Amino acid sequence: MAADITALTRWVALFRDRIAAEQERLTALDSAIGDADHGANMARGTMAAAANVAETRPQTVAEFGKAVGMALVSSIGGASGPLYGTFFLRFGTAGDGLDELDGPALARALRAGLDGVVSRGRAEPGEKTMIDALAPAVAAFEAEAGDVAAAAAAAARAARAGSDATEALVARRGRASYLGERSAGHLDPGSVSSALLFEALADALTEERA
Amino acid sequence: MAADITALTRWVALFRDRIAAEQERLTALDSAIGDADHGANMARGTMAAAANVAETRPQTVAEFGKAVGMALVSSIGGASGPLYGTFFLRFGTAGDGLDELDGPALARALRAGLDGVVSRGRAEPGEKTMIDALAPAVAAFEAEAGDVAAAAAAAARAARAGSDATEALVARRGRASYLGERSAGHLDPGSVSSALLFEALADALTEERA
Amino acid sequence: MKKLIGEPGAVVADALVGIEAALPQVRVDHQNRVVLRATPKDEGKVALVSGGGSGHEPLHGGFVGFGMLDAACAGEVFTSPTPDQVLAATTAVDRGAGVVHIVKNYTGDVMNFEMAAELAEGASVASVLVHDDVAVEDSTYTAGRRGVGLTVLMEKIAGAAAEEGRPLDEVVRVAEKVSAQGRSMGVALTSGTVPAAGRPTFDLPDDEMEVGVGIHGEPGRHREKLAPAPRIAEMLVEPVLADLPSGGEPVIAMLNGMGGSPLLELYLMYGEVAKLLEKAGVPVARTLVGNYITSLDMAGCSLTLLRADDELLRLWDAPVETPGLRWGR
Amino acid sequence: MKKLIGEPGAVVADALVGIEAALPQVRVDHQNRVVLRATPKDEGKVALVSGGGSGHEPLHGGFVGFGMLDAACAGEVFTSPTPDQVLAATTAVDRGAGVVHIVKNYTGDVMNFEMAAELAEGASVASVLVHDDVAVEDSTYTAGRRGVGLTVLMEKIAGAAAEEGRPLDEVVRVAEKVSAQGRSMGVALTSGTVPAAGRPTFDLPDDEMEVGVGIHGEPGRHREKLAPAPRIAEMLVEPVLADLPSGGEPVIAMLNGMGGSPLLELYLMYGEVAKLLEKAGVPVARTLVGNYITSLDMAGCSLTLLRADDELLRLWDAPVETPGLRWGR
Ligand SMILES: Nc1ncnc2c1ncn2[C@@H]1O[C@H](COP(=O)(O)OP(=O)(O)O)[C@@H](O)[C@H]1O
Ligand SMILES: Nc1ncnc2c1ncn2[C@@H]1O[C@H](COP(=O)(O)OP(=O)(O)O)[C@@H](O)[C@H]1O
Ligand SMILES: [Mg+2]
Ligand SMILES: [Mg+2]
Ligand SMILES: [Mg+2]
Ligand SMILES: [Mg+2]
Repeated sequence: MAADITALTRWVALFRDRIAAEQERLTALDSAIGDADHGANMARGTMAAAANVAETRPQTVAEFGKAVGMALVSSIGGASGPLYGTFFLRFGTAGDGLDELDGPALARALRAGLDGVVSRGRAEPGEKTMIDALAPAVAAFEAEAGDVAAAAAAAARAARAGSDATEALVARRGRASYLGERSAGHLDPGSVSSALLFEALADALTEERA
Repeated sequence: MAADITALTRWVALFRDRIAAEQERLTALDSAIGDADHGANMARGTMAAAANVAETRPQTVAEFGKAVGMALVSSIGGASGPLYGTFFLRFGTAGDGLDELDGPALARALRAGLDGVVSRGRAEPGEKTMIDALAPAVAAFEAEAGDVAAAAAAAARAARAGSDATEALVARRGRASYLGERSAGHLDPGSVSSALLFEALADALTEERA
Repeated sequence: MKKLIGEPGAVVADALVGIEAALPQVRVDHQNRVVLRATPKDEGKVALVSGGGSGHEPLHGGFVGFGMLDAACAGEVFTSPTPDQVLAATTAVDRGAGVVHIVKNYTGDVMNFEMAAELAEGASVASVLVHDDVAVEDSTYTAGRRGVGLTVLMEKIAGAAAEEGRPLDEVVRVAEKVSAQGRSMGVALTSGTVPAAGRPTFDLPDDEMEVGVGIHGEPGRHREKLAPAPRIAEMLVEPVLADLPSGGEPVIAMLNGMGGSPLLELYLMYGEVAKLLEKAGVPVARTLVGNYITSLDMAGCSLTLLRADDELLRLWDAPVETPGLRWGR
Repeated sequence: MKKLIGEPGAVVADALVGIEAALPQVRVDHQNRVVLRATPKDEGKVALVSGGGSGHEPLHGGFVGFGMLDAACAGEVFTSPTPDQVLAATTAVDRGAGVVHIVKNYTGDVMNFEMAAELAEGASVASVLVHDDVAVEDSTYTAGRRGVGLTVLMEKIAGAAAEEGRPLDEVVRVAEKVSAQGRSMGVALTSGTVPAAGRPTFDLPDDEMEVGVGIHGEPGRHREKLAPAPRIAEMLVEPVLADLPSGGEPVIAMLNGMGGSPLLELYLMYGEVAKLLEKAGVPVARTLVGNYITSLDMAGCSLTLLRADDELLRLWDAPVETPGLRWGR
C-alpha cells in the first residue's frame, strides 16, 4: 500500500480542517508565549495550500510539494511560513517525479521535510519548537514504515507526545525564547500545529485503507 | 453691623474650604455636561485667592477685590477664571477705598460683581450658568440688606435654589450648550460653585456676629 | 489610570520640561507656561499666538516655529490658559507689526484671550476665532460651533502669511478665510482620561461610539452602535460636506487621530473618506493623516475639510519648520 | 474591540488603500503589499528595503521616501511579510547597485527575508539585522535580542548613506555601525489589540506594567507595580546605558510612543530621561520624541540611544522626505 496523490491531497485538506477547528486554541497558545497569530497564520496558510492543490491538480509528488510549500510560504509570513513551506518543498523534492509513495519512500520524504525545517530554522530538539513534534513523528514513522497507515498513526501519537512534552521546556528559539524561564509551563504552539499535521496524515492514510 | 476686611478674608477662606470639600462633586457634575475640570479649576483658584489675600493683607475692599480677582484670573483659566475673577475685581472697585461694607454697600458690591460676570460672559438668566445662582442671590441680598448676616443667609438659600433649578434647564452658554437638549437633567457645575460662594459668605458673616 | 506621569497636578509643568529638552527649535517660559521660538522671527513681521488647554499635543506647542506660531500658551489639561499667560506670550513675540490671537471657540478660551487683549496695551492685537465643528449647531442662542481640527490648518496658513511679511489685516483676512471655508467632525470610540480626574471623562459602552465628540470629550450629536470604518467615514464626510461652503475649489483634507487610535487605523479611515469624497466629486488637493489635535488617549478620529483656493494652497505649501509639521526646509 | 476598521482580516489591505490615497510621495503595489517611492531613486544608487508585520506605523511604510527607504513590505498585523513580498520589493527597487535588507531580528522576519534573498537571483542583496532590545538576553542559546526602536534610526542613517551614492558595502558598514552602537528598552502600561484576535494580547492588572515589553506585546524582563514617570525613566535609561557601547560620543535619543500614550506623556517622559542622561554624563546630540515604531494601541514607550560619531550625525542630519520623518527639504 502506498500514498498516492489523492491521499496526499486529502492530507492537506484534513490538515486545513484540523487547523480551522483548533485555530482559536493555537492563537491562545501563541498569546501566552508569542504574539497571538499562530492560529491565523496557519489557517491562512493551509487554506491557501489546499486551494492551490485543488486548483493546480499536481500529478507528481514534486508538484504536490511545490504547490503546498509555495502556497504556505507565500501566504503565511511569520516563522511558520518558511518552516512549513520548506517542509513541503523538501518533501516534494525527495518524492521527485513519483506519483505515489510507498512506506519507505514516504519516510524518506518526511525525513527530507524535517531536515529542511531544521536547516531553515537552525533549531535542535529540546528547544521548544515544532521540531519537538516533527522529529519524534518522523522517527516513529520510519520505525514502522512497512505499513503506511500504521506508521502514520504511530507518527501522529509521537508528534502529540512530543508536543505535550514541550510544556516543560524552556524556549531557546523563536519568539518564545524572549521569555526565558517564563516560557516553561506552556505548550509550544508550533508543536501543536505539527501534531495536527501528522494526525491529518494518519487520517488521510486510514481513510485510504478504509 | 458691617462686613470688614477680616470678614471678607474669612469669606474667601471658607469659599476655598467648601470648594475643597465639594471638589469631586463639582468635577463629576462637569463630567456630565462639560469637561470634568470645574472641581480642579475652582480648587486651584480659591487656594490661590485665599493664599494671595493672606500674603498681601489688603487694607481696603478695593485691594481685597483685586487680590482675590487677580489670583482667580491668573490661576484658573477656563470659563470660571475670568468670570469669578471679574466678579471679585468689580466687587472691589465698587467697594472702592472703604475698609468695611455695611449692608447696602455690600449689596452694591455684589451687584457690581454680578454685572461684571454678565458683561464678561454675555449670558442671561435661564441659560444654565452660574448667573442662575448669582442673580437670585444678589436680588435676595438686596431685599434684606439691612442685616448683612440675614441677607447673606437669604442670598445663600436663593443661590442654592437657583442652582437646583438649573437641573431642568437646557444650556445655552458655555461648554454644556454643545449638548443641546441633552444638557437638561443635570445641575450646572458653575451654579453649584456659586451657591458655595454665597454659603461661604453667609457663614463668614454669621461667625462675624457670633 | 495608567499614565506616564509623576504628580497628576504637575503634568503640564513636567511636560514643558520635556518639550524644552527635546526640541532645540523652541524655548519655554516656564513661569508663564509659554512655548516660544528659539529664534524669534524678524522685526516688522506679524506674530501669531495661540494656546488652549493642554492634552491636544502636538497642538499648540508642537506648532511653534518658522512658518507657523510664534508662541503657544499651555493651559492646564483641557483648561484654557489664563490672561497672564497670553499677555506674556503676546508681549514676548510682538515684533512691532501686531499680534494675531488664534482662539478656539470655547467660552473659557474666548474670555481669557479677550482679557489678555484688553491688558496688552501697546501691542495691536487682533483675534481670529476657530469654530469649525459641525457636530454642534451654530446658533445665536448657543456658544456656537466648537473650534477643533481647523485650528491646525489656520495656524499653518496664517503662519505662512505672517512669515511672508503681510500686514496684520492681511493675516487676519487669510485666517478668517480659513475659518469661513473649513469644517470638521469627530467620532470617539473611547474616552480619554484627564490626569487630575483619574478616570475616563465619559463612559461609553463597549459596543458604542460617540458621534460628533469634542476634543475635550464633550458629547456630540448622538451615540450609536460601533460601526465599521466605511460607515464611520460616512458619518464624518456627510455632515462636513453638508456644511462646507460649496464651490469648485479642491479641499485640503485632514484625517486626524484623537490620540488613542493607531496610525494604521487612521490610514484605513482615510482610505474610506477618500472614496466618499471622490464619489461626491470633491477633489482633494492636499492631505494630512495622523495625530495633530488630540484628546489625550481618546480612541477615535476627526475629519477636517478646507476649501482651498490658490492663495490658501500656496500658503499651505510654503515652508514650515515645527516639531509637528515640517516641510520645505 | 473598538477599532476604526472594516473586515478584521482585511485591515492591512484596507490601510494600504488609505496610504496610497493619503501620500502622494509613495505608490503601493497592492498585489504584493509593498509601499514604494512614487519617484524611484537614481540609477546606480543602492536601494533599501525593509518591512515586517503591520501595526508598527509609521514604521515601515511611513519611512519610504527620499533619504530613507525605497520600499517597505507590509506583513499581516505583527506577522513578518512573505518572501514573495520581499522579492517583489527587491526587484522593483534595484537600481543596479545592490539592495540592502534591513531586518528586525525575529525568527520569522529573518527566515522570510533570507528566502527572498535566495530567490533574488541577479540582484546583489545584503542583509543587516537590527537587534537592539536590551530587555532580552543576548546569547547564542536564544534567538538573540529583538529588533525594536533602533530600526528607525538605521533606516534613516543607512538611507542617507545610500542617497549619497555610497556603494553597497559602505551602506552595509554604516548600518552595521548603527546596529553595534544602539540599544533600546520599552515598557507597556496596557496591551494592544490585534484586530484578527479581537482582544488584548496580554492581560495586565490595572496597577501593573510590563517592563521590557516587545513591540508585538512580547513579555519583557518582569512585571511590577505601575510607577511614576521618573522611576519608569530609570527603568529604561539604566539597562540601555549598561549595554550601550561606552565612549565619548554623544547620543541620538529617541523616546518613542507605543501608540496608545498621548504625546503630552511622551514629552514628560523625555524630560525625565534627559535628567538621567545628564546625570550620567551622556551628552544628547539629537532627539526624537513621538510615535515612530508603535505596537497598535499599546500604551507605553521605549527609549533608544545610539552613540553617534561625526559620520552618523552627519548622515542623521542629511535631508529626508518621508511621511514619518522629514527635514532638509
Ligand atoms: N527556529 C525555529 N525552528 C523551528 N521552529 C520554530 C523556530 N522558530 C519558531 N518556530 C516555531 O514557530 C512557531 C511560531 O509560529 P508563528 O506564531 O506562526 O510565527 P511567529 O513566531 O513569527 O509569530 C513556534 O511555536 C515554533 O514552534
Ligand atoms: N458665558 C457664561 N456666562 C456665565 N457663566 C458661564 C458662561 N459659560 C460658562 N459659564 C459657567 O462656567 C462653568 C464651567 O466652568 P469651568 O468648568 O471651570 O470652565 P470650562 O467650561 O472652561 O471648563 C459652567 O458650569 C457655567 O456655570
Ligand atoms: Mg506567532
Ligand atoms: Mg469645565
Ligand atoms: Mg475646561
Ligand atoms: Mg507573528
